[in-house]
Amino acid sequence: MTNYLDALSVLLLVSAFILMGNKRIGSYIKTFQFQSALVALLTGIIGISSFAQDGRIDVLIICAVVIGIKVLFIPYLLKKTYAKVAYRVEKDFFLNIPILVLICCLMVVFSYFSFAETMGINTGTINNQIVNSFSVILIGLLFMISRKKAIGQIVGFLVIENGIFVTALFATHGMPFIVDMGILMDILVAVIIMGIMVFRIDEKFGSINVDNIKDLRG
Amino acid sequence: MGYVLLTVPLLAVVLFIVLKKKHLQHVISVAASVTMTIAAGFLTWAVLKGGFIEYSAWGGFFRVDALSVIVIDIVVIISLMTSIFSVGYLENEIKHEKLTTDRMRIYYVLMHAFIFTMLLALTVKNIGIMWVAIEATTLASAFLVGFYNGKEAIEAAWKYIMICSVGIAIALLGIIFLQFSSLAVLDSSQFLDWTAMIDHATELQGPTLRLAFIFILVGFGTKAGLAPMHTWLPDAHSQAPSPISTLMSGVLLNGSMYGIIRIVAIVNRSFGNSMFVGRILIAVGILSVVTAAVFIFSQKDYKRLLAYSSIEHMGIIAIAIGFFTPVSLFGGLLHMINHSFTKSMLFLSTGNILQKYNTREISKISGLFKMLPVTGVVFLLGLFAIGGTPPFSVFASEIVVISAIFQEKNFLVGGLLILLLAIIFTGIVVTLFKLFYGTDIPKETPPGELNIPGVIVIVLLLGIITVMGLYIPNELRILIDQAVEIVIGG
Amino acid sequence: MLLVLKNIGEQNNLFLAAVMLYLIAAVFALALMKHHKLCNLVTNTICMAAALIGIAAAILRISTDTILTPVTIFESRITFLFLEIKIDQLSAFFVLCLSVLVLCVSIYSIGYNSHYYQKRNVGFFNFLYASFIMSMLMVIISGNAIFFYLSWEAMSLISYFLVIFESEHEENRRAGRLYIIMTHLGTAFLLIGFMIMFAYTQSFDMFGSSELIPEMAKNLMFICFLIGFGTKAGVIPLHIWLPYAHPAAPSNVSALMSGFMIKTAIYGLIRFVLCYLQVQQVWWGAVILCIGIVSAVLGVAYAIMEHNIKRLLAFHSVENIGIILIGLGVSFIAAAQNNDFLSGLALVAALLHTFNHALFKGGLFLGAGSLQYATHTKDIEKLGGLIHKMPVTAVMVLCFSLAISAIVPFNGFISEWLTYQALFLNINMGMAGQNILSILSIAALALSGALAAACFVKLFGISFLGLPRSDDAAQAKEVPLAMNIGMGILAALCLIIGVFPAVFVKLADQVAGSILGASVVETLQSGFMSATVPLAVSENSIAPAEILAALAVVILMVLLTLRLCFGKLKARKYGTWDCGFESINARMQYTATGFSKPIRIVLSILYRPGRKVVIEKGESDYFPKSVKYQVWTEPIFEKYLYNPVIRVLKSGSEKMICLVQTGSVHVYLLYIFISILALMFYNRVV
Amino acid sequence: MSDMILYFIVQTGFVILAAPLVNGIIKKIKALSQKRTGAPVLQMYYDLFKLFKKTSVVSDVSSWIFRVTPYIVFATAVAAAMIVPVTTLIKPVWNTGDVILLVYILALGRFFMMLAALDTGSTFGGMGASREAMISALIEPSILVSLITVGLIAKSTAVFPIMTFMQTVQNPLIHPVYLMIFCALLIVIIAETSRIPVDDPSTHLELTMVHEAMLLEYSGRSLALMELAAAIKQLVFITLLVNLFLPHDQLIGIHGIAAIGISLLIYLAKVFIAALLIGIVEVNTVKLRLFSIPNLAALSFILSFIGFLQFFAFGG
Repeated sequence: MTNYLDALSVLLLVSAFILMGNKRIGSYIKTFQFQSALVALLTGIIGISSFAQDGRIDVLIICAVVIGIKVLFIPYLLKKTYAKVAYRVEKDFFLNIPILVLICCLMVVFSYFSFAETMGINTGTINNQIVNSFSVILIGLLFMISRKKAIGQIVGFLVIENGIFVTALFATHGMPFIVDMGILMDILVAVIIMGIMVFRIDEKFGSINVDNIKDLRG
Repeated sequence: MGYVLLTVPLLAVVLFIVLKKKHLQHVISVAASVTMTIAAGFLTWAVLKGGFIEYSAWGGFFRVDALSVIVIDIVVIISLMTSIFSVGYLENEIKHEKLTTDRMRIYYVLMHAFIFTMLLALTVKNIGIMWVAIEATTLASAFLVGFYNGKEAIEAAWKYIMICSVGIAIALLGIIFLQFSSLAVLDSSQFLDWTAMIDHATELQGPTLRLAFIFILVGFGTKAGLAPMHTWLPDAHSQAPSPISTLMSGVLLNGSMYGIIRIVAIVNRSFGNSMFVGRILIAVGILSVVTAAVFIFSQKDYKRLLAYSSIEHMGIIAIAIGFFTPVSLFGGLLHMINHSFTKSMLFLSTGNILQKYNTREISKISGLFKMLPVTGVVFLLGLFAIGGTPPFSVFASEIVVISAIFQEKNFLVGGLLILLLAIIFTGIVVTLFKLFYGTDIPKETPPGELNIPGVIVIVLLLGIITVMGLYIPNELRILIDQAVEIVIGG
Repeated sequence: MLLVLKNIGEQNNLFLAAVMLYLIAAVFALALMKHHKLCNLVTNTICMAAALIGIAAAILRISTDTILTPVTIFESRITFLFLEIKIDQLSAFFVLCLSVLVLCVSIYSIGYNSHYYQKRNVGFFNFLYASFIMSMLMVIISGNAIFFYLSWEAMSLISYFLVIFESEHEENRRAGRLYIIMTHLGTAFLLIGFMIMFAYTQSFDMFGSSELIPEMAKNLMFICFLIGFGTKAGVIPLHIWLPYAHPAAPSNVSALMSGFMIKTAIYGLIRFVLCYLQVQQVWWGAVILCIGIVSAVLGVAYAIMEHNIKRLLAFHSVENIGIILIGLGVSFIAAAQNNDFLSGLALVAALLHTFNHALFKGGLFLGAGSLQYATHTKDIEKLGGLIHKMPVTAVMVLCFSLAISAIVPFNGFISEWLTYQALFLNINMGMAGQNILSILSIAALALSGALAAACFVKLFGISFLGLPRSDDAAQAKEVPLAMNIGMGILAALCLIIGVFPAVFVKLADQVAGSILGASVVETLQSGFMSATVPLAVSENSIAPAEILAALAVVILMVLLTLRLCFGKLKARKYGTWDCGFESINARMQYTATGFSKPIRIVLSILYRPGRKVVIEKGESDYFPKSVKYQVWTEPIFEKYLYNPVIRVLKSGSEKMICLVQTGSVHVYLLYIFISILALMFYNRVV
Repeated sequence: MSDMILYFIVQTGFVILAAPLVNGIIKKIKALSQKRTGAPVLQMYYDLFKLFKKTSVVSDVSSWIFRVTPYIVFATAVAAAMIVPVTTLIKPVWNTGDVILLVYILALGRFFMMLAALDTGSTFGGMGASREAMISALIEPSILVSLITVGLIAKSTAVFPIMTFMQTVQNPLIHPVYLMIFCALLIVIIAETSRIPVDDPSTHLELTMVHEAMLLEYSGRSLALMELAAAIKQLVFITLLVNLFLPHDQLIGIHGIAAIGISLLIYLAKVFIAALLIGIVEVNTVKLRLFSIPNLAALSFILSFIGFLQFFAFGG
């Protein structure tokens, strides 16, 4: 089973790279959907295994919720939002793509560097998985930093969340049920609020380019 | 009693949504806060007697001990003050058509939701749920920050929610590592239960624990406004309505600090010393104080200035925790209390000033003593207090913290801190003292206080901080000592 | 009866009673806010009572030398915050100094404050006044470093409010800001000093021993104390707040500030450096000596250029602090060389001068207050001829002027003479640096004395003599009786100390003896220095009383002989000679600016004077409509030391803020990102 | 006791009576060196006598200060005379003599003189006072430094012990310390007694006068007192100079009244020499600009300071 997990974690990482390589907001959302699907798959596998071991179904429930929220609802919400706001095609990133991808590679290296020696993590096989998922988190953060548009940042945030969720799965095979549910709820609400914010920004500033709003300085 | 504490704000939220009459809403808000205060009083009393309270229901998620009760008391008292203040404040806003009645409803709903989430975070013993609650505070307050819907308000709100969500996410990562470090020790029923973790601290996996601490520090530090994660704080505090700024600096920051303290307790217990944690915390703390010291000098907006001063004091608390001696922790907790009261007083006063002058720019304001006799005096004394002048309470706790630092013979940090504090005081004097004097007062607005309940509240707070500068009641002393014992361990 | 009093005195109750009385006075002031006259009367009466109690307690305390056990006022449950008082003879001496001054100033205030009635909030003013005195008293009697620090800060805070009491003038506000900033910065250094002390001894007991503290730390502490107390004392170059703050405050308050508040710094230096640290190094004393020299000379040099009477007096405070520091410096040097006798002698000189300065400087500020009260101006160029309008005030101001110029037979001379003697003794073979320093201080003392005389000739001559230079001066009336009584007591004390110094020298000697173990006076009586110098530093070496008698005798004999030989004096009143011009008028008189011109030119290197002449042409060049002559001097310390620092700070902060707080959310996220990476890196490498 | 009375009589009487003579001598010497016969040596006595009888005119602007000043100035001068003994053979029981006191008691007189000058509201008075203030401030340090240096050698600041000590020094003026101090004090005396090159007592030109400007408003008895006081002060300083640096009492073998008489005669001779010296200086120099007086004062201070250093170099 672990090799499944390894494969999935690598796929996640790849999806993160793809995301970083994207240029259009539409494709951000698609890539994110794909990544969430991978996360759901991962959850499903772990859920089945845990069900097979000791009839716990909570992970499965969580898997269902993940599919509901992350794979279906949030992308739908984002699509709607970005359809509503006026959107002009323009350069959406500070550094150009190749450099960003290069930096992402460095991030992966860095997370290897920082986890390789860490006692307790490199015991057993979870090492790679943690490293990958942690790299996903870093890449997500980098994505937020590198993208000018509001929606891009939301997507980046969601990628971070994915990464963390996956890390949780790899590291601990699921947090306590209520905690997981709470986390998912929080993400849902957060995204809704951010969506509303995007509307407000659009109506106040005439674009969703976050780089333009720098009135509050000093 | 604990359930009352949690249910009352929820109930209030529901009532706000149901009942639409304006005056009723004021009544509900104040009544709810009063009930909470009473409940908190009972809790405190129980804790003083029994050491801690734990309810078995729902997997016994509810647990309150001295440490959390201190913060809870801060929260409820300040929310009481705020809700009393809000009555007059909102009335004025409505009078000047800055606000409609149903916007006011939203305000109250969000405010009490915020208080609820904060209390939840303080009363649970599962760190995961605590995390959920703290994230929820961000969500609840996001719209409050952007409440006035102006360009700048929206900007502030966006930065607030973005930065805090990311930060909090990092904290979640830390919590995952925390659980990971305890996998081998605890069974699934007590995962993330910090009581259990404290008990088995020594058996946890050290390296993972260190990672966990790093991430949690970054995460909760973001919400606690520690440099360099503080960046959202000045914007949010300056843009939010003054009562909300009060809640944020008096409640939110302490809540996050509470989270950090819990984790630090576990980590240090596990390592048996405070080397690793201490160094990081002290560095971050000093960095925060430096940031404040540098930025206060060239502030043009008095609410931003107060926000920076909040950063400074959070930094001091962080340093106090970093040294992790009984004295320093006592000082840190005392400082937490004193700072929240003083800062709330100041932010509430800015509410009055803002409503009088309709500007946040220092250069546009003068003759405060003439325009707002009471608020002016309170604000000036408050500035002295926050600058660490006796006989106000911030002075006392700062002295304790500094002495604790020197007790460890850490002259560099101590001397630096003292000088930085002096510089910050200078900055406050240079920038803010222009407000008070001068005779060229705006014609269109006649002198006189607008917000009578608000004035009563700030005077009350002034009394509290003045007394606490020279004397604290025995109960409080015992409570803080208990809390210190909890953190350091018997 | 006396025994009972003694017991009370030993129980500290008298001191506590004084504190309480001041507190009560403050409360009454607030309570009676509505009725100005009553409020003023009650508050000041209570203050007087408190002052009398203080005097009694202090004298009892000085006469009985047993260290009192500390008394806790009340239990604050905050760690390290012990509100306890402890009084030894040193504290008692300063309490005496304070109480005497307060007594006179309070009497004075009864009359002086009357010009605030119905104009200002007299209740609030008296509240501040009483609590200010209380805070100063607590500074002196505080029993541990933290309580000392607390009272010290409270003192600064309250005095700030007094400085800005007349806040409608921008310059007063500026003065207040400058004052609070400087004093707070200074206090920060004090705190560092206290904390170093705490770090090694684990206690804030400033009466304890400092053996546990290593040498290096002691030096550090000394520097901190020097900066901290120096700021409050207003030594050059930390003096810039002083000439602004003292004029800004109401005159009775400036009398207290200049008369006593800056002396708390002297108390601090003696208490912490001499008593606690027990001077370790000779260079400590040398540094203080140098600072003293500079302050003494520059202070008076700047004073001469001032025509605002209160600024002038403020600069003289700098000078006198310098003289006190010269005494202290010698005392420290001697202490470091274990020369107890010389150390005691110098300390006596310093203490006595502290006391004297409190008397005459307090009196002078009160006099300035009277002038302002009568003429509503602080500018002496607008005064003149007041000796005819305000004869009593004139006499007293003359007394104070003679006293501060260290002229026989007034008290200023006594303490300066002792200082001279100390310096004289401080010169001995084989210590070149020390000797040259001492002879330079002698020169500095002489110079400052002469310049002070010049300055006060100017002050008295221009403002009281000649013809009135403005209508205000012409219409001036003698001030109320209370004010004159207040000043009268001070003037009388100045003369008494000047004529019968022995008593007060003994008083100061008791204190010095209690600190250094070696009493001076005994050795003096027994012609101690017959080995070194055949002089006895007591009333039988210079005998002011006899000198006064001699002067009187001579004058009488002259009168007598002239009367007998040449008949009675025939005098005819006539106008001043006006070179045949029709009549001399006020515009023809010498002005203060003119009077100080020679010195301005001689010391122009120091003043960097500038001048502007604006001539408005009339129909003929020989009859211009108006000629305006303006002259100013440059405040070098502000211009070349402080302003640059402030500018750098401000611009630096603005640069930083634009660099860091850019307003772009991406940058903010980047900070989080970087801090994560950094922390993980740290975690990896540690 | 008798000693004490004798001391009083000799000091006060002798100095008061001899003081005008010195002025006369100096004037005469100047006159002679300018090929004039000049006024008789006793001229000043006549002047004083006349002035004492004259009615004095008092400005109506002035106050009591103007009237008391002459007496105070005179009294301080006499007090100074009592401090500086003309001969060391009479031991004063009354040991108040102290160089510091000497300086500060003269300061009292000067203080009132300057006040009186300002009192009449006349421009000359103010001018004189301000110049006097400057000059006194400039020379005060060098007086004290030089006197205290001598005091250091004598291990005392009191004048009488110093003088008695000086008796034991074999002709001091070849000793570098004393030489320096002597020159310094000479300049000081010229300044203090307001003589050329610092001030010109014989002119009433407002550009130049300092001391006279302050006396301008005085007349009759007051003027006489002022003049006499000035003369006394001058003699006191001369006494200080000659008795310190040309000690003679050690030459007299015998004791008692006769010895005192001899010593006084020698003393007079020395005063005459000093007057001669001053007269020659006056004739051969011109009055300095007011603002080059500081250089002179600086010179005097430097001399005294060098003297001080010499004292340590030569080990006293």
